[in-house]
Amino acid sequence: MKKIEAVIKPFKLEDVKEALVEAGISGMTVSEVKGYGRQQGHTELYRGAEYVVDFLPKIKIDLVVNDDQVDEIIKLITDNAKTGKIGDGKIFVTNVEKAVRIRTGETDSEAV
Amino acid sequence: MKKIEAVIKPFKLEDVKEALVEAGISGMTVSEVKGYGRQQGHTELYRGAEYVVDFLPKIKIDLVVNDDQVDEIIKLITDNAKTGKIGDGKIFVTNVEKAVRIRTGETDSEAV
Amino acid sequence: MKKIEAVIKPFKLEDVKEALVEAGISGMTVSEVKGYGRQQGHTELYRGAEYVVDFLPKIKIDLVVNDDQVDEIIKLITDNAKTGKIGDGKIFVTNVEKAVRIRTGETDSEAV
Amino acid sequence: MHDLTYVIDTFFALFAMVLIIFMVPGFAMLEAGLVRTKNVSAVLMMNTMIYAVASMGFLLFGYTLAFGAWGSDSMSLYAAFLFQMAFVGKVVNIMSGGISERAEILPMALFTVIMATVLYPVVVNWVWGADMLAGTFLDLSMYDLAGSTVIHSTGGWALLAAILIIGSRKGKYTKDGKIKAIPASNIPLVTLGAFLLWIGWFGFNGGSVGSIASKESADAVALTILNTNTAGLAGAIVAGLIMYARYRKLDITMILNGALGGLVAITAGPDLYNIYEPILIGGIGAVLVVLAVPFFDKIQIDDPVGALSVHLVNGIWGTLAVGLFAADGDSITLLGQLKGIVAIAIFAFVASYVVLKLINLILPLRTSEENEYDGLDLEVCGLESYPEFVNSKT
Amino acid sequence: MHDLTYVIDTFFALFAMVLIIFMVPGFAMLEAGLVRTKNVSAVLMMNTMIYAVASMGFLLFGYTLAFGAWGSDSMSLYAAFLFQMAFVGKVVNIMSGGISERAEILPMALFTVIMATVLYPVVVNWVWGADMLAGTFLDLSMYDLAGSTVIHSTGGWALLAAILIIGSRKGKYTKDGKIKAIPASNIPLVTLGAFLLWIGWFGFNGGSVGSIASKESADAVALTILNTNTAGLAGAIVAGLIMYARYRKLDITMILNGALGGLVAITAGPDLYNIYEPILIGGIGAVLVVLAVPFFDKIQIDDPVGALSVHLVNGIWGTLAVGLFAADGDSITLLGQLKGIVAIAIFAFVASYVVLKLINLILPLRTSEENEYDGLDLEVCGLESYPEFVNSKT
Amino acid sequence: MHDLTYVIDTFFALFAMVLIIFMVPGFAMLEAGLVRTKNVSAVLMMNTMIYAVASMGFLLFGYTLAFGAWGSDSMSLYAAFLFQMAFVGKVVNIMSGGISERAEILPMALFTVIMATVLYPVVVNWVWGADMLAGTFLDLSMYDLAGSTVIHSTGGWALLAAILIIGSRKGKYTKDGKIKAIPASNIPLVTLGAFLLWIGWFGFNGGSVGSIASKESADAVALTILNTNTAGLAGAIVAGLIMYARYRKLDITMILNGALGGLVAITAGPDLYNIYEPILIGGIGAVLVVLAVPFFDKIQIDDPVGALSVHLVNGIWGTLAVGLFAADGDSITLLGQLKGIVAIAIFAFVASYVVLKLINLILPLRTSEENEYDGLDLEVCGLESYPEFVNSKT
Ligand SMILES: Nc1ncnc2c1ncn2[C@@H]1O[C@H](COP(=O)(O)OP(=O)(O)O)[C@@H](O)[C@H]1O
Ligand SMILES: Nc1ncnc2c1ncn2[C@@H]1O[C@H](COP(=O)(O)OP(=O)(O)O)[C@@H](O)[C@H]1O
Ligand SMILES: Nc1ncnc2c1ncn2[C@@H]1O[C@H](COP(=O)(O)OP(=O)(O)O)[C@@H](O)[C@H]1O
Repeated sequence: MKKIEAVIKPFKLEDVKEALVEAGISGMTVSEVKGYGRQQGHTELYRGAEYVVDFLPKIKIDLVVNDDQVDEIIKLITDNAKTGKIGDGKIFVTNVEKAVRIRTGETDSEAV
Repeated sequence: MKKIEAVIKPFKLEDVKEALVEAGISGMTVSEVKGYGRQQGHTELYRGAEYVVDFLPKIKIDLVVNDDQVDEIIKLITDNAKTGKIGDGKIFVTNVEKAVRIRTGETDSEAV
Repeated sequence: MKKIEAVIKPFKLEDVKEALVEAGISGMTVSEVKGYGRQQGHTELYRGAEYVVDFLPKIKIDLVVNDDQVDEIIKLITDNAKTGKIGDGKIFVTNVEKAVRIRTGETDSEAV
Repeated sequence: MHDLTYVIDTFFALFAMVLIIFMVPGFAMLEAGLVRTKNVSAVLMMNTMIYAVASMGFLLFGYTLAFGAWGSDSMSLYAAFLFQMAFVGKVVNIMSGGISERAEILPMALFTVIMATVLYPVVVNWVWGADMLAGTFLDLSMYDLAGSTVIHSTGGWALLAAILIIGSRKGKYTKDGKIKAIPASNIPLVTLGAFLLWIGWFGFNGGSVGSIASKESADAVALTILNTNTAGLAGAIVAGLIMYARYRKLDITMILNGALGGLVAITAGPDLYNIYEPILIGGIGAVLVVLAVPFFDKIQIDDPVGALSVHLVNGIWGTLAVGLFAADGDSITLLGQLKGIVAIAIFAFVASYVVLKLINLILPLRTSEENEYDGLDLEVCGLESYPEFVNSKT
Repeated sequence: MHDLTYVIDTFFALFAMVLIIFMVPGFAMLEAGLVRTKNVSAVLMMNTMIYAVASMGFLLFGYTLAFGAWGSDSMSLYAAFLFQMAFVGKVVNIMSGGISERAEILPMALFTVIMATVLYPVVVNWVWGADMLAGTFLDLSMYDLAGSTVIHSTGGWALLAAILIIGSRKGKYTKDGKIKAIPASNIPLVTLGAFLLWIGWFGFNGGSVGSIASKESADAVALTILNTNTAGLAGAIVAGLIMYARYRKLDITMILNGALGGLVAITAGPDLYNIYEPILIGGIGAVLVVLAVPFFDKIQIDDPVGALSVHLVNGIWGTLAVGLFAADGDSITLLGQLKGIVAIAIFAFVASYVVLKLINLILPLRTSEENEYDGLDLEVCGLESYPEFVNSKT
Repeated sequence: MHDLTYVIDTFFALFAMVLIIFMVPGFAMLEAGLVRTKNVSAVLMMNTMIYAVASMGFLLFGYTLAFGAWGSDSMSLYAAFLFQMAFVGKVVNIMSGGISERAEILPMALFTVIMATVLYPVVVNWVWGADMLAGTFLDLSMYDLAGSTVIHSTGGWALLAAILIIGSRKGKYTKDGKIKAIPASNIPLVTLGAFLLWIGWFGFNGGSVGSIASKESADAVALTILNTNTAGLAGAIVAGLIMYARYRKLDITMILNGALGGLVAITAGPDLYNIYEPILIGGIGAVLVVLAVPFFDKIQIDDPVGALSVHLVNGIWGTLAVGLFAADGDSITLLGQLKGIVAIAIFAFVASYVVLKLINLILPLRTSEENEYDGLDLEVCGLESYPEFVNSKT
């Protein structure tokens, strides 16, 4: 099994989720993160002093899937999270050695 | 070394933590995440319009341990996080190639 | 490629970020986590009842880099996040099998 | 003796005015709590500037336009002015809340100026003031003590015009016509704001009696405040009962809206009713709010703070109620009330629509899609309202 | 002349009433800040409905029960009613705060109605009002200007009854009897609420003098407000000193509780003391609060907002203090005060206990364990109080 | 007749005093919103203790020092005292805000006591009170109705002394002299606080007229409140215009600071101007604030809440403005105003500096670097202000 970690723009979460659910994915875990990258942060102003906020809000999706689903999922995420503008984010894939469903004790591909 | 990632119900954190500490685990890192899964989100009501909140609050525990501890820890977490109801969460295990304690520079199993 | 996960003290984030950027790192993802470890939490007081807050605020940096950069980056983070006091945090390295830049579809080392 | 009544009425007008000024933070907190975190500072700024600009415009031009001349025999003319000035911003407040989260600030500031110095003073002149149309067939005999029509409906009609031009927030209605709830970001602020408004209303209505310095007027003021409060109580209770009956939920935002609806409804004639009638008037006000909020949503009129349901619908109802419950067949008639409602409706809606359309040509009322997504705080104020709290922009 | 004193006293009663109404958002903000985020909207809703339901019940029945008939010679009867009405909700407020985070709403709403229309009016009748028991051995001679006993202890006894029936919040006490602190979620709201209460107290106590329209009564009102404030000051300072001495911490929640304790303590006789005695009375009030909070925790009486310590304990102390500092050997005696305290204690506690037990049979007072864990906001109001802020439910 | 004016003036003084007390939560909310979340409770505690300690000190010693003796013919002496007492805390408030996020609490509490019982009473004695220096060349003829100099500059000079001793917050200025903005944590609180202050100002200035119980004084009070409000309006508008011209942003924090600057500026003579002059005076006040905030930052005087810009700079400007716009060549002259400004400046700054330096020897004013990083809430109060919200300490 593989873990797909996708860092995306927050307002794309809804689209990506819908697409994943339609594709039959039954679970995912999402967290709010801040991203630093080529996309420049915006300048804020506080009582006449300007300052740069260089960490931008992003959403990270963690998704564990069977090996054969990886490419399809990557395509799905890419298609639905893309705006074509800098800062669209990244997808990283790592290997998962074991998975357990806490409720039942099922393991591996039965667990996800 | 292995990294154990467990996604659990928030109100089980205290129990899981206690069990891990009793078992001699000296450290862990916890984050607040939102989970999408078989467990259905609840319906909220806002001024007469109902809507579904489908991401539920979960807690993710990251725990790096030596290879031989993995099974014991998985059991511990499973036992203490289980309610038997849908939404109890998952445990994923990945391989960690290197670990460093920042304070001392110690590496690998000495670092955790 | 490797993923470097560093858990550090929050007030060191700025220094670490600056050092990474100077070293040519073009991106990273940061999240707010809570850490349990050797560093003892503080005692809080609420209307005459004392209680221990044992999860301390930490920052987790996720950084995907090419294999040959790993050691340099670890050193950079270690140097800049170290205070020498308990609780400075950990660095973990895992293997990344694939990376994709969502905007362009570029993969692997071109993607980070 | 005359001196002391002058003193007491001046003091009382100042007291009432101070209560009304609590409505400035009242509206600000209510709206800041109802919008999403990314638009909170923009809303606060708008509320602050409305108070500043509208009051200043009223000082420089509006008051003279409305009342012909400065002056008052029965109390200090400064106190008389201050009391009237405290009303002005409210009209624009009612409107600005309903278009928040997507309206550009500059054109709205321009409209504020025009509203405070021309449109609203004309309405006041017509109904309460110098009455330029006296003797013509447009002369109005409507009884409207503290402005169910003059303030609340006028603001409501302007808001309706604005929403029609400006459209709904992105994401509020899906392509297939479903309504997506966009929840309030901070309920304690909403509650605080609603109660500051409620308290301000005692000054609003009580002060509108115009004098407290005789036995009769003291009774009239006390009755007015009692009835005002009762209508608010009834509004809260009825809204709660309906929500519970329909959803088994006691939705606090709807309960507060019900209370405010009751307060708007009583405003036209709190001095005319006995102490039980306000229960009916405020209760019906709450029914109307609870029906109107989903109704406006259904026809895709997107009003984030519920201002149309509270102020426009109940402004109309409250003015009608005077005709139903307190008609004396002579100066107060149902027809006279109706005529007033319609006349002001046409004037307020048409004038606002035209002015806003014209402004829209030079300065677009609607902000860019990007600004709307990022939130107006960054664009308009250059800052975040709660920078240290992690939040999820939606 | 008589007309003007009528006018002035009406105006003054309205002024005092408005100040007391600030206590509605005051209690609401205090309690919303003290509970966990997941129960904030439920608490706000409860505070709003208490004000609405209790006041409405007092208008329809309670006032007549308490005072026999509507009417007042010295001021507008509407103003006299409004001032009394402003008190009612407070009694229930005191109680509702202490059982928050675990009480079901409907049975509490029912109890509110009974409290506002029967229990509290009986107490008022007994001590301040028509005095149905005059001439019997139960006739009370207690001096209690603004309600240390009538309001604060009555609410406190009802709360004690409720906590005994309803139990403590899950997780508050561990199996081995240790206390787990459940911290307040929003300290600025707590502070805002406490100061709104403080300001409301000026109207509460000052207005209870009943008239300002003569030199003597003007002095009495001003002295009352001065002494009220001084007791609050002393309470804050003494609570701060004790916390610092014991923990080296100036815990703001305890300092504010100390101030409120001082304010409750002075309420029985602020017009009777010289300008220095309130320092002692308020200071002792704070000592009692600081001792009582951990004491109630120790005996596992779980009171999230500290209402027992503030209102019950100091209601008793304040009433006693009148007997200690202001006994005149004639109408005011220590024994008379004691008799009043005990009589009201028995009536308020027993009546509340019985009524709550009966309600509990039909509608269980305690919410389900699941609702308690998820927070009452979702169950009761159907929404979250701060939906955009990530938070950790505990 | 005399009795009734006594009654009315007592009532009015109590009304004004209550409005001023709203400034206690006003300052508390403003400052709690402006500092970072980790220092919020410490700031709230400081504001609460300042009110308690300063008022208590004034009751026990300060009032006698300032006015020679208790007593008043024209109103209840208790009301006269309360009105003066309401001012005291403000002086220290002004100062405490500017050194927040890094000052230790105990030495500041000590300074509060000295300020309230000695330094401020001396200034009051000098300018408004018993005037111990009458007849000497230090006798001041400055006109300062409600304290542009006596309150605002005095507090401002003390703050400047404190900042010079205590230094700036860690991280505010980088080694290479760049300014790092440290944003406000909660903008709705800032706005709420600013409006509570604004409303309090009506009592502050209006009450300072001293009487309302004659036709002339009723007019004077109403004019004073009108002009006070107008200066605030002008301040908000001008600050908004400048920010928009320079940055295309309508920064709400600066707009509110502009309004407060206008309010400080008008405070020396709101009863002396016609109804248009306050536009100029308040507007210039806002210009000064907008220039002063970056100026103090440039010279690395770190003032997290902008108190120097609002209170010190405009306290001076407001006092001068009386000399410019309302000099009568006789009792009010530009030179007399200048002399007053300089005399109080020297006294307030030097005395504060010396006292703070002495305190610093025993109890260091600056907290430890670790406490500053962790936030004062934990160290001082032992709790977190928003424990359930995840936040990023910076
Ligand atoms: N090397 C990296 N490791 C981890 N996360 C990264 C890395 N590079 C970029 N990111 C994440 O991806 C986001 C987008 O990257 P950015 O360079 O701004 O644009 P793009 O995705 O278009 O290349 C960043 O905000 C950050 O969260
Ligand atoms: N494939 C997955 N990848 C990552 N996280 C998952 C995945 N499936 C489920 N989760 C996480 O586990 C949580 C529980 O899953 P759910 O399907 O609701 O119940 P159960 O754990 O009983 O199967 C989800 O809320 C989500 O956070
Ligand atoms: N085994 C572990 N797995 C995951 N995270 C850990 C582990 N041990 C420690 N941590 C993280 O590292 C942080 C610092 O650890 P701690 O033991 O307090 O001090 P030190 O880093 O000096 O050894 C912890 O707060 C926790 O977030």
